[in-house]
Amino acid sequence: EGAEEATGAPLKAQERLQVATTTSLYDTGLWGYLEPMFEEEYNVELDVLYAGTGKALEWGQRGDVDVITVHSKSRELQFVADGYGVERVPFAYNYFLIVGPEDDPAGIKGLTPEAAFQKLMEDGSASFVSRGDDSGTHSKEKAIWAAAGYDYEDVRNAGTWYVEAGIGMGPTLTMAHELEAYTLTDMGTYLAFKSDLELVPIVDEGGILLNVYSVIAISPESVSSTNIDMANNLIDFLTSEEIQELIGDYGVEEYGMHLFTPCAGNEPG
Amino acid sequence: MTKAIELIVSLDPEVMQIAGRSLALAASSCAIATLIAIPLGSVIHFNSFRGKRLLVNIIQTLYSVPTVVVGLFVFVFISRAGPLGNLGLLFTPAAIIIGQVLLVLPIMMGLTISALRGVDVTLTDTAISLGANRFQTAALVIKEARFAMLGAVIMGFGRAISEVGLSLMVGGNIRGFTRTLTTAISLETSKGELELSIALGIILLFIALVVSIVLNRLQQR
Amino acid sequence: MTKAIELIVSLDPEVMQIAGRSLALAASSCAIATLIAIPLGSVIHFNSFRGKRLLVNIIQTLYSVPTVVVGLFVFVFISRAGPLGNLGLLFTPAAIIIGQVLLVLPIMMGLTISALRGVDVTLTDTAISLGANRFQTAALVIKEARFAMLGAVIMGFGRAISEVGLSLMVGGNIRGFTRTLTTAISLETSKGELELSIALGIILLFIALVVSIVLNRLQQR
Amino acid sequence: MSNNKPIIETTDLGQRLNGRDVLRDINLRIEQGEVFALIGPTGSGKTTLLRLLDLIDKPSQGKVYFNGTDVTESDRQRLDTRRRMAFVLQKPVVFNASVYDNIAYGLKWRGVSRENVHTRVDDILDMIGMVDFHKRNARMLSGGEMQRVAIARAIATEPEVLLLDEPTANLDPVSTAKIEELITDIIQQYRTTIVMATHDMSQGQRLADRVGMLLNGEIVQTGGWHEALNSPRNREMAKFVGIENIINGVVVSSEDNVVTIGTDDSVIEAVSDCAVGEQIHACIRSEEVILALSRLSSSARNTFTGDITRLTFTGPVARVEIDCGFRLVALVTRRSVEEMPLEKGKKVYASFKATAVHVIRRG
Amino acid sequence: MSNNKPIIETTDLGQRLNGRDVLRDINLRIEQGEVFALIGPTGSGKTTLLRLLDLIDKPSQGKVYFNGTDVTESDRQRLDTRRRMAFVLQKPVVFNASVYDNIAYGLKWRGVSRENVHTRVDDILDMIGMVDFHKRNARMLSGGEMQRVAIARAIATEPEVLLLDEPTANLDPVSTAKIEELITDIIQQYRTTIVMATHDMSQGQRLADRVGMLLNGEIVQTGGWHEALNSPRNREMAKFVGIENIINGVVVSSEDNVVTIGTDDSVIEAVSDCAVGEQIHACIRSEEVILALSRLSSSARNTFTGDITRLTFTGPVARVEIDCGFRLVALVTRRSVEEMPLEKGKKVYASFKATAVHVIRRG
Ligand SMILES: Nc1ncnc2c1ncn2[C@@H]1O[C@H](COP(=O)(O)OP(=O)(O)OP(=O)(O)O)[C@@H](O)[C@H]1O
Ligand SMILES: Nc1ncnc2c1ncn2[C@@H]1O[C@H](COP(=O)(O)OP(=O)(O)OP(=O)(O)O)[C@@H](O)[C@H]1O
Ligand SMILES: [Mg+2]
Ligand SMILES: [Mg+2]
Repeated sequence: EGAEEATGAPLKAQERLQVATTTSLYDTGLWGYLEPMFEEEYNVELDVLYAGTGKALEWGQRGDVDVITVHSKSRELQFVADGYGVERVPFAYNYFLIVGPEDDPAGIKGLTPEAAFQKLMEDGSASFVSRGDDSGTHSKEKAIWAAAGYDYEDVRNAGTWYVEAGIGMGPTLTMAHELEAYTLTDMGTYLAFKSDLELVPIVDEGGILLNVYSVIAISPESVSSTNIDMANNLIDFLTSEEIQELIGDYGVEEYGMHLFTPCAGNEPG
Repeated sequence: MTKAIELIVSLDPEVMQIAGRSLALAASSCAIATLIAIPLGSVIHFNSFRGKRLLVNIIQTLYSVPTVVVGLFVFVFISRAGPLGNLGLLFTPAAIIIGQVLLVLPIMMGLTISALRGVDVTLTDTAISLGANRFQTAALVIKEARFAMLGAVIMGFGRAISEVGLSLMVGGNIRGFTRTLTTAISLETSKGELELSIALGIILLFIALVVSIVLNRLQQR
Repeated sequence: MTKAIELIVSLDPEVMQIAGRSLALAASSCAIATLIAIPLGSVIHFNSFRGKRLLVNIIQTLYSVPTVVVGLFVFVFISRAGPLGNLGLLFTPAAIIIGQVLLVLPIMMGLTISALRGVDVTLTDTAISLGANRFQTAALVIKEARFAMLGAVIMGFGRAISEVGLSLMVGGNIRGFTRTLTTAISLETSKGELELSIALGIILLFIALVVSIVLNRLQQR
Repeated sequence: MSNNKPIIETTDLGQRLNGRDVLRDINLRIEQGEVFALIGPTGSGKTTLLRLLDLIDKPSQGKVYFNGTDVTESDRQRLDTRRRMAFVLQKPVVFNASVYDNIAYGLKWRGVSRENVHTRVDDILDMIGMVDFHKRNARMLSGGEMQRVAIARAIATEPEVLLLDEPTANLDPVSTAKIEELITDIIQQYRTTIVMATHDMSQGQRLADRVGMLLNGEIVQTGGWHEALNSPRNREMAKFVGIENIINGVVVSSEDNVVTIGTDDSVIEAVSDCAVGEQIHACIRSEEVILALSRLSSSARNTFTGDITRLTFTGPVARVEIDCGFRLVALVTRRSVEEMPLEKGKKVYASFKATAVHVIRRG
Repeated sequence: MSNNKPIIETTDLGQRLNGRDVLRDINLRIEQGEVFALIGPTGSGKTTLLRLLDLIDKPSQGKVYFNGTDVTESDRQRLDTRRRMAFVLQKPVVFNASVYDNIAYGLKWRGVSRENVHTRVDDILDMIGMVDFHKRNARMLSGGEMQRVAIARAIATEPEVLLLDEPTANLDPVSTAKIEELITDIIQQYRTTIVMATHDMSQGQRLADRVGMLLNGEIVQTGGWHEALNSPRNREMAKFVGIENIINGVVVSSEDNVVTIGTDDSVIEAVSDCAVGEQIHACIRSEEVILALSRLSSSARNTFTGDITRLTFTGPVARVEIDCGFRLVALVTRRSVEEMPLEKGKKVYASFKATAVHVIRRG
């Protein structure tokens, strides 16, 4: 097998690698930027598939993709623990933020995320739009509710102010804009939609808002057909110094700020 | 399958509510679209005018309009910044109905025209000779084409109850308010909950089957 | 609008490629479905058997099947873990065609049956009396119902080219490989690029209009 | 109230269909209460004309007047006028509904009350002898039954003008007789004006007062039946009205309107104002030809001798073909055939009067 | 090769449609080369029977044999057999295609080569006089033109058996004559077997050798025309075959097969084997009734006197209604009417022979 790879059998069809990525990462355009570089470097056809974290994990589990990049730490750890993934390799991070109408009707500006949520809950008048789709962002929101001391079921049924949509980040932001509500968003999507929205960052500080993107190769022990070698190449690629630098600078031109902080294989914070 | 049966047997109240909402929305849209499409389709069929052929082409073209595009179109009108923004329709069931009507209308008009064209012209002549006015003639011809007309209505209903992009965009898939079977399916799928999705799909098809049987019964009377 | 015109005029190669792929996929699916639906629909129409009415009901029920459900169904079969997993069909254009054929088939069968039912039975009798076998009779009757049959084909094409849930699910919207106009629209919409989405939608409708006109011309000959 | 306007009048009516002139210059006057028959060969335009009279199609030229009012254009007027008429189409289609509903439609469309519809339909069903059929789906009837329903449906509306296109073409003799009786009753009871296209010349004679003959989209002749049958204007009409003996010839002499016509090898005397040298057709109805076994001394100026080549019977009459240089057909009673007796190959004397010859100029 | 099997035979054929027994116990034998006419009132089942013979429908009971082979069931055999026949349906529908293509279909379906189709269709178009029509869309033809296309389409395939359902119902007399000629040619040229349903009794007599009479789905009589016309089995058939004088009575005496029949107020002598006391109908064809102005001394045993109540003419014959206690109709020539002369209200002597009376038992 190894010999065959070395000689690079000319008749062999173009090698493909399938990577599943979370939507928020994809929508920033980062993958579109990196894809040709990787393809050129490794002479491979990279198929980038985007989906919610849950679906990306499902694909990985079934062997439909070779490698996944997601942002939901606890589920990732579970995935690796269950033997589906080889290892969780963080490669970049940024922060979630709570956005809302400029006049901040609930008066949560300057609070910690947990305190902000407590106020929203007690107040019960200012609307909050939740992704409600078990995505990485939604997981984070639930984590904040938990940290704020609430049972999530109580929050869900707290009243009409808590709008549980079941849609992507972009549409959620649009909905928050239309309903003049707060929502929790990742940085990339917010920046992409910002120009169409009358939403401003309200709470953007607090350790709990940390959003880590990691890459996981699918374990060949779980899926025998998986292209583990090329998956490892992708992990090497993402954590290489050169690419890490590019990730760090990505988006400066378009949004005037850094979208990601590279963290080359180490858990930040 | 077992999950679907479980869900149906257990009559999970949330699922039942969603299913009921899907049915109600699609049935309303389909009914409204029928009320518009049949007269309009008849007017087009029974009159000859310049550009009729092109008009039919355009109607048939609109069979291809993606739900998202209809969604966008409606969104632009009813969003806060849009001309109808102050009606507060966005993210309500009404918005879904508006979108579905627009989506289904060309399909039902096109199928109405097809159905009417299938009816022997002598029949139309006979009705006219017996003193039927335009409206009465159209009513008779539609009755004669009842199988195809029923097909058109079922097609309209099917398109309405099965669409998702539109409901997501203008309905927002809000739990307990605008969540339908298809938006729920899409949500569960994005979560990777494939069994649950399939279960919801089966419930949807079950509703469609009942609707189809009921409509067929009605038609046969 | 201006953006769409710009895109079309500038012949942006990526957009052109996506449009071409959409057209090719939908046309292939529609052609395959036609080749299956017409014979099958004819067989159902021209034979009387127990359960025929129910079968027609079921076919009409399948008008309501959401694209996501078809997508799930196909996915379960062709995903690595599924029975056809080792064919490596998932996330390829072939997967999209399979799904679209399944989606469109009941619609085209149902409309074929409607169209055939619209034809005067005396015509069938006349063909039989002149020595036509089943196949020849069906061919003649289909020819007599050509307008409605054309409607069925255009409807099938429209459904195939406008669907998105299925292409997303089994095609994966991979840039340069399985991205179609509708998946691109859905992506751009989720990115907030509404103008671009609408521009792509207009391109899609333009394709559909051309297809509708061409098919109508063919039918009139 | 006096009404001296014709109930239907057309002026220069023409119809062009798919680039073909199907009707041209139709000027017709149908008087109130008249029964008018339209005859003419297949494709001559009878159906097209009836459709124009019923205001189903719009003419490409000319006008239709109803009771003196121009009703050619206004849609409102066309509908109102049409509701005062009824038209039984040539190929009756019945609606996919019960026989009862089929007959009730026209009444319902006129806003007749439910009870009145009921009584009226029941009456009609009784009249056409189809009471037992009222619940049956009309699509499952036999050809003749459908035809009866079509007629019933039309007369149910008690029209002022009844347009009939081959009303009994699909009916057996008994049903035909019944329908004719029905039509006669309607004529007498309601003084309904009737315009009918028919191929059945004897039916036309039984029912109609006046006849119009269509040929290639033009009316070539209108008038009474006697004139139509005995003095057709041209060869085609002559054949059409059943003149079996049409002989080509030239006028060789003429005196006091009695002309001598030279044919291939015989001479025929006739009454006509044609001049010497004119090319003509001599038409003799077969019933005007008398047969005898010996030379008759009668007033018949034309006598020919020949052998019987064919002998066929239809009911009480026998048709005898004789070869006397040219082919001559005679219609005699079955009884005379038996009494003389006549048989194939037998030599006979055939004679007809000079006044029995109708002369048509050849164009 | 000798072939003494009938070309078509049916045994106990029955058809049930939508819960109604439309045909019952049909046992027919049609010999090779025979021309067989089916007559019967509207709704008697003629069309249904022809559909079974052409193997379009499957019977609910009984069997159809073609050249001795049971072809009732096997689909393959039904198709093959059907391809050796042709059927002109009662209401011809033409395909939405050119006249040429309409006629070509049957040939194409049999796999005839393109050139052969071409020559054959051209021949047929010529035969039916529609050469100029070949490119026209058949849907736009007149009723009669369509009928001609339908017939052309059927005979184009040179069938061994030709089934005709009212083939000339929509045609004018000239076209009818042409079609009949065509059919006669076919019979003579190809010895084609023909089964035709017709309402036109005289057409039946012109073309058919044998006749079968259907009544309420049953064959009540088969045989020659003379028998059919003169000795119908029951009152309905008698009316149907055009016997205008049907008089109710009772046999009051009987001697050597000569019976005396008492009617309301007269006595009729007839030849019959009915016994004294039997309730009967006395049927006298109107052409058997002789009229005179004074009492005739002839062999006619029955003479009645009465006033003429109605006098109508149809071509060469006159129909005279006389009231002589009962209503008696006589058919005489137009010439005798003119010579005697007869007119309404005049008193006449009507007589008919005892042998002219056909006696039917009342059920
Ligand atoms: N599908 C059907 N269902 C029920 N009854 C039917 C059906 N088809 C025909 N009939 C009935 O069967 C009887 C015979 O019909 P058929 O058409 O054979 O008559 P026919 O002798 O051809 O009459 P016509 O001279 O009027 O054409 C009619 O009374 C008709 O109403
Ligand atoms: N829509 C049409 N387009 C072209 N030609 C037509 C159309 N309709 C009728 N015709 C032609 O016009 C002529 C007259 O047709 P019409 O039906 O009036 O004849 P008709 O006298 O009623 O004949 P028939 O006795 O056969 O019923 C025919 O030659 C026919 O082919
Ligand atoms: Mg006509
Ligand atoms: Mg019949």
